[in-house]
Amino acid sequence: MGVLDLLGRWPVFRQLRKGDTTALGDTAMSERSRTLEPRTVRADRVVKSVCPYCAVGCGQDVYVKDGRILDIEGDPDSPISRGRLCPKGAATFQLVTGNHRVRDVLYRRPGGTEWEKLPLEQAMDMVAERVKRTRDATWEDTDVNGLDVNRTLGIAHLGGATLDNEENYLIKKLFTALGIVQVENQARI
Amino acid sequence: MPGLGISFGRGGATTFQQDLRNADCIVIQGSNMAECHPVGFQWVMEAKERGATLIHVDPRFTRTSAMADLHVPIRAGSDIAFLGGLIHYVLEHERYFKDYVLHYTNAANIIREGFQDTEDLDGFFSGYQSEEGKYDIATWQYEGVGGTVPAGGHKELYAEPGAGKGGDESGSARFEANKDSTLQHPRCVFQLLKRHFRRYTPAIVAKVCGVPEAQFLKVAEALCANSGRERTSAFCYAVGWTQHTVGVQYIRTASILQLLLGNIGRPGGGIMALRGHASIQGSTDVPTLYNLLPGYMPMPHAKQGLDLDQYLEDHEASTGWWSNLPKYAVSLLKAWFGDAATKENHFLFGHLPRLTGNHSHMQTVADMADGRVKGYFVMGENPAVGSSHGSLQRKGLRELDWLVVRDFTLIETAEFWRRAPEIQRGDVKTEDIRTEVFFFPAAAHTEKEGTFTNTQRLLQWRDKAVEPPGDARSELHFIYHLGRRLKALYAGSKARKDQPLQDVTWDYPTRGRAAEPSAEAVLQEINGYTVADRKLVSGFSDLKDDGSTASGCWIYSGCYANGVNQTARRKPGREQTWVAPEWGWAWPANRRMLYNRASADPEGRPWSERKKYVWWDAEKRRWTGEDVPDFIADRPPDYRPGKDARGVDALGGTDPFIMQVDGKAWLFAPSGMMDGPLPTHYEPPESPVENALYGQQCNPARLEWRRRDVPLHRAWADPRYPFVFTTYRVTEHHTAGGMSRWLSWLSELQPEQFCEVSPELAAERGLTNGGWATVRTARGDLECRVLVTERLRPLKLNGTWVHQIGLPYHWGVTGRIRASGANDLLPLVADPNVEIQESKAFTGDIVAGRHATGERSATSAVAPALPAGTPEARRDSLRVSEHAHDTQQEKLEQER
Amino acid sequence: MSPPVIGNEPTFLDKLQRKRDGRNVDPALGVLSGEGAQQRVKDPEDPHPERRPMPTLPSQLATERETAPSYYGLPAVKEPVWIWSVPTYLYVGGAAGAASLLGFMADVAGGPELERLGRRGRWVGTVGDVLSSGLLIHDLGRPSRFLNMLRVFRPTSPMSIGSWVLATSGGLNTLGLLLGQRRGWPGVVGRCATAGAGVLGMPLAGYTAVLLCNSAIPVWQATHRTLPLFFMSSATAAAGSLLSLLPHGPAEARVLRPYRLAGKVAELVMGVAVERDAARVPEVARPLHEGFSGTLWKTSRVCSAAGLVLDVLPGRARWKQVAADVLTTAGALAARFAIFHAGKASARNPQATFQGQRQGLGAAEVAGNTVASDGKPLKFPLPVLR
Amino acid sequence: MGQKGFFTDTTLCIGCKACEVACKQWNQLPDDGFHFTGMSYDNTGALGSATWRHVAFVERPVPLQGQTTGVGDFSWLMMSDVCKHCQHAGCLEACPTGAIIRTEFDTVYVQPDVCNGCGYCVVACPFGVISRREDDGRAWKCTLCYDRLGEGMTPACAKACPTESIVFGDLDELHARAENRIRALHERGVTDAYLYGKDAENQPGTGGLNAFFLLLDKPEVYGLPPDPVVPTKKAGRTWGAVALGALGMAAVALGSVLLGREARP
Repeated sequence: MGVLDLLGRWPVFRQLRKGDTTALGDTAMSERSRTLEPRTVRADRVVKSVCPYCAVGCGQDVYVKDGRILDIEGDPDSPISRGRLCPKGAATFQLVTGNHRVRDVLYRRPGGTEWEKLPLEQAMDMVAERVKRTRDATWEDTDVNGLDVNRTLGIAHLGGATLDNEENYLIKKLFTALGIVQVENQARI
Repeated sequence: MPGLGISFGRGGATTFQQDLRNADCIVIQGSNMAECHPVGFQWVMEAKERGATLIHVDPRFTRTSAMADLHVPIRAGSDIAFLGGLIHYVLEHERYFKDYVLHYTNAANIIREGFQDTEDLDGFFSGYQSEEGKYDIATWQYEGVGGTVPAGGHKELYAEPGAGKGGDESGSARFEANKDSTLQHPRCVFQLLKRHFRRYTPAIVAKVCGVPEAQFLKVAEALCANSGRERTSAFCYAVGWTQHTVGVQYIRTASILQLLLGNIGRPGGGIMALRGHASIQGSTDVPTLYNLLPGYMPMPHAKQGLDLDQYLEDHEASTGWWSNLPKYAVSLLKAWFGDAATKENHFLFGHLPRLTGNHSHMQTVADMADGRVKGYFVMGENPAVGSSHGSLQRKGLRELDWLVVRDFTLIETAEFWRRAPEIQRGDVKTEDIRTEVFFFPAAAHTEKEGTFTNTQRLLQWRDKAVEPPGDARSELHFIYHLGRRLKALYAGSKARKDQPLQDVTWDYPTRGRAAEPSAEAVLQEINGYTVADRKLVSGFSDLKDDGSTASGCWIYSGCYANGVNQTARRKPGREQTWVAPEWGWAWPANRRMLYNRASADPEGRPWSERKKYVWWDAEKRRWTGEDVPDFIADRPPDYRPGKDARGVDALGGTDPFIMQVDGKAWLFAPSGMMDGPLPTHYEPPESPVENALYGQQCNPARLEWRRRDVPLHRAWADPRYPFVFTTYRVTEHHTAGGMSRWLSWLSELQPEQFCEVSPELAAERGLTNGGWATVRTARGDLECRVLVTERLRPLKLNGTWVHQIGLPYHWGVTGRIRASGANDLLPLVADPNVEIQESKAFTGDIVAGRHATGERSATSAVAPALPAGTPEARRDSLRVSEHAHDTQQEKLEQER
Repeated sequence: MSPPVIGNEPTFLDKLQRKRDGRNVDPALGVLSGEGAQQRVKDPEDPHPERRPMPTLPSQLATERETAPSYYGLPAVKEPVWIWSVPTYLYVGGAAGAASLLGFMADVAGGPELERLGRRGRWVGTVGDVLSSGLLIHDLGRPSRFLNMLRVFRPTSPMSIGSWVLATSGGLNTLGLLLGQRRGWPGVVGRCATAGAGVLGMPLAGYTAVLLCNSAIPVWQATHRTLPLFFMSSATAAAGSLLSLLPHGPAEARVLRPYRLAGKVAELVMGVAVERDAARVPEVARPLHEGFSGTLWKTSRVCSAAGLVLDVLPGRARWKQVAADVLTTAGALAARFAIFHAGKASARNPQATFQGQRQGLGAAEVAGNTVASDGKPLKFPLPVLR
Repeated sequence: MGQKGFFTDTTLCIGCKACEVACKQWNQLPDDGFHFTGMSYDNTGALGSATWRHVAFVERPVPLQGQTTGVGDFSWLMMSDVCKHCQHAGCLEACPTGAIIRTEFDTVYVQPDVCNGCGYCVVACPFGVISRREDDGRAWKCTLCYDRLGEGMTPACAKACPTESIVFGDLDELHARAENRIRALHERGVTDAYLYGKDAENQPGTGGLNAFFLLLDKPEVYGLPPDPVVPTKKAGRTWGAVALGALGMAAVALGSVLLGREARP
């Protein structure tokens, strides 16, 4: 590492050496620029996904590095979207990595004015307990005309249409088994 | 999608997006495709570049209109008149595709003598029961066919008693007996159609829709010129058609038109239903809908002595594909109740809860507001912003004992108890709200695996990329572990009511520290398997009605054929044909275009070389072509069923619509529709004008919740609410905003709630561009920014000028960018077939300046009094016995 | 009396999002390493607080379509981001350059009597150069990287040339000051340095004008032939006045008076020339007449004129001389600020860009093209398209 | 490597802003604040340090050729604007630090590790593209995804564009494509269509743009200059004036000194 090396890194010196009178091109290039590469080349894996917004069903490539997302962009293989995305699809990275995402289960007690944090397991137990209590209290074996109905109208469900088919299937299956009939979805809205 | 279901047999888009490129003319109506489905719109642009004519019919000049060759501004809520006008034009000028209509539709069928049309009854069909606001459909049936002709689409499967095979004993011949192939019989469908739309002339279109005759004729001509043997036209629609009190009939009208033009089941043709959410099609296929079981089987209704046999008897069709219902129903019960379900115990059919009417979310919210619902699960949904009459939604939430919200972040529905307009105004105090609220953070689509079903019925598997943060979990995790807990809680119970829960199969393998259930295992159950060896079946044709097979959703059967996750197939599009059959998996049986048998003529030859798609290979004696034939693969075109042929055997070689009992597409719907066998123009419940066609103003079968907290304006010409409003989305946001208003990259693009008004209205009301305005209805008010633009123009209707105001509905009171929600302005009214809200046409007022004093909210809606001497405006004509609705209302008031 | 705005009090979520950097990515979930990820966002508040909704109907601007089309009246070029230190530098650098030159001339041709003037010129030059560098570094977005100014030599960039000139001039002046009085070879070196600095004083006084003119700012670009002359004459006047303000003897006064007066006269003349140059297109000249920059420009003209008049008025009172020189200095300083702010105003006005180019001030001035990039004649207003 | 560029065909632009977001996403740029502008659907306003693609929305009271609409004489033009990567780039030639360079793809790239925020490029750009972010201190603009090009990837905006309004590629191929497109449009009766900045003949002031456009109305309507010129084209004359001024200055200085000596009493 001599003075010459140091000088060699000085673009003016490079200019003199190369006879570059304008310094508009690569003589003025920094080491960083010379070795620049897209962050996707550092990805551990590329996961095939589908855009969660509208129903066009655009393919997405999710680039993952060390369990974190590097980039999400259109999947050129998709015969539907051919790698293209709309602004929402293009913003998916922010949707899934944004700091708007809540990490804790929150609980608001009756009449409460603030959220409280709850451990997940406890919250699940509490919900199960409430389902049971409400179901038992509002169960109808028969309706007003004496016809068998086997149900509760005390509990209802409304699901978004960004849920997976598998999720919808289990929701319908469990709630039907519980006698909950008011199972509804964005599809009706 | 009963509009499509009733007409063609399946409730899904008849075609796929890539096929739009083959169209010679594309009509986009009830959709703003370029804005709401920009990436799908590439196929429209490609068609345009290939020379197709692009027509956009819409109240506003949108980004779709900007690309169109022809943009036709129309009054929101008048599309049936417009489409009816096109039908009239096609019939009047004999532009229909005669061979297609004759062979593939029920045009030749003769309808019972007692049938009376809206032309006869001034807006009603025969059979209207004024007390219930419903139709008795007996007179709508085919002549000479006993009982009801069941529709292939879904809802109707239960709606009419006796619609199943119980109603009729004879085979397929019954449909052939009473036909007039000359189409001349005065009661044949074709003639009825002609008569029904007789008055839908260009002049009427101009009067009702505000579309000048010349423009209308341009559309009609373009459409006719681009339909036939050599050419095809496609329609694209979205919620601009469905969110009306006559929404299903909008789609029916388009279906009739497309059938007359011979555009269904052919490349470049069809009706493309554009869904707004990643898996909205999936949410109806594997329904989280109250009235359906997976695969469009009906939920059982409470009925004396209802058991599995009776259920099957009621719903099984004697002919057509639905004759397979027992196989699918039994397989479902086996999938759900496993070994406990045996032939002896009727496969535990009795475990299913029963319906006793409307249990849709519309009814639920009303019940909730009345304190009848105690617990509510909201998963990935934001009713406080996205559903109509937001203040009533929040009132409902306040009356709950407990609420579970699962989402990425604290959306309005989770924060209703402290961040709602009525709380800000001080009408309601947070401390007084007793609802217990659980918020569970949800995993994103990158943090879980599973399938979405897109708008073209295509299932696409997503792999999991990363772990969800913190306590965020998938819905699959939540529901599985909730079920596990409940099973444990009820484990010792001997009560009959707890039996179903004890019997339901709930053993999915889990993975990882979070014990995430395997979505693949669930998908395998949906696909179906043989009970004995748990071998995955290869499709629904493997399913049996003896309990030897199980399948969670028969139409998805085949998605895991050969033990391979077909939905995860990712063969690049460029390495396949343009149909790309090896990308994902489409229901049914990986067919990309439905009813594609109709792309060939009755003899099985392509209608033309240019529009070749699926045809009969006489040598191999099989149907073949670009796609999986949507037909019995080896049934020759000349096959004619025997007189007593039953089930699928009853489908002839020229019956492309295999789900239908008669194998034909329905121009006229003898059953399945709650509001008429033919579409009829009715005004929205709130309209600027009187119905120009009939004495009956509104859909007589519409669903309306007559409550004090759901005030409606006058039926027409309400002087307090003179303007027509329509709500919609913009490209930069997603529905109720839960997935866009928190993202800065999207929020900066459309940062504030705005309305769009014409320069004329701006001048009239003193609105300035970029300034503030307050929009009012009797349900609430909303402040927003004003965009003054020529993209909206007043329309001349029957001599009067009508102003339309556009209102995107993405904003709410939480998020990075905030406003009160536009859906707070909507009334609670709905289509009778599908209970979808009316949000595309209602009336209201607009004034310059910021928010009013806030005197109105759900709890105390006070509309200004009507000026004295305002003439009466009735939604229902005097033909309806007067007291029917009023007593109902009184009863409701008393209950309150 | 503002109506209640819904949802303004901070919530749990707002607190969560307080650390807003415009990307809002949770580092545990996503990696921020894109090209723009290093763009620092210190202020979570809005970067454009001045942005207000446009009150006109979007297409109403179309009534101006035929005469003065624009995109919602938005600027076509970016406004200079420079701050006060740049126009100040324009003055300081100019004065320093002219002073160096005068000092050098005094050294060369002045004889022993003017030795003090020579030294003073060097001093003013040196201080001016140092001050100039400070002012320029102060304006940099990344002051710590000021050395990058000498990273390359780019003859296409007046700022690159200027940086080298300023650096060399500063160095030479300093060397001259340090060594100028020595004997032997250091003295020779010092005197050579002085000579060099003196010669560089000329480009130093003038290149700043090139720097401004070599831009897309309409009023600067339009005056590209006259502004350097104006700056250089103004520098002469400024240096003369400044040196006159410092205590000096009669010998120096005899030099300074003609020097000063020549500068003052030339400055006034060139000021008129600049105005005339800009006035070829009224929209371009507008900021020299209107608004803050117009007022500054007028003030500078008045000051300069008054400085000259007072200077040539008979009488030898010291106060009169001081007043004249102060006025000239103020005029020169105001002129720099006027030109600077005129540039800002000019950048904000899209019509300055558009009409300037349509009326021949664009590429046509050098390329001789007669049609615009849309293939239509340059001459404006255009016949309606179609 | 070859010359790379963008051809932005505004007749295909649906104004979806996918390019804006795809750019922000790939480059991970901050938002620009949440402001309603009232300028049609354009709430971005202009290109800036954190907005490297900007979609302009022009509502104009003139019908579009080939389009019939019921809203009267009206059309809505959309255009995705971007750094032009000029053949003679004002910013590049003005940059004193060598932070801005011309790359092997013939694009113009700002090296963020070199830029010291002198702000000269900001005034040197005839299109008002490059700008300095005050709280960052450096100048920023479209890089034409210099990082992606090295790996043969398409720039984010062009990849996302749903309707191929933005096409990325080799300049000569883009030129051919653009010429064909113009011909097709003219045949279809859209005679207003023209290419903006395709080459030096079209735009002598810049020597042509690597990111050029197909437009339907005057450039001014989109906020583009009609006859832009890279400032250095006029620098010769300006330096000439400096030389003249230097002569004058020297003469005045020398003259005064001599005069002062002469006038010695």
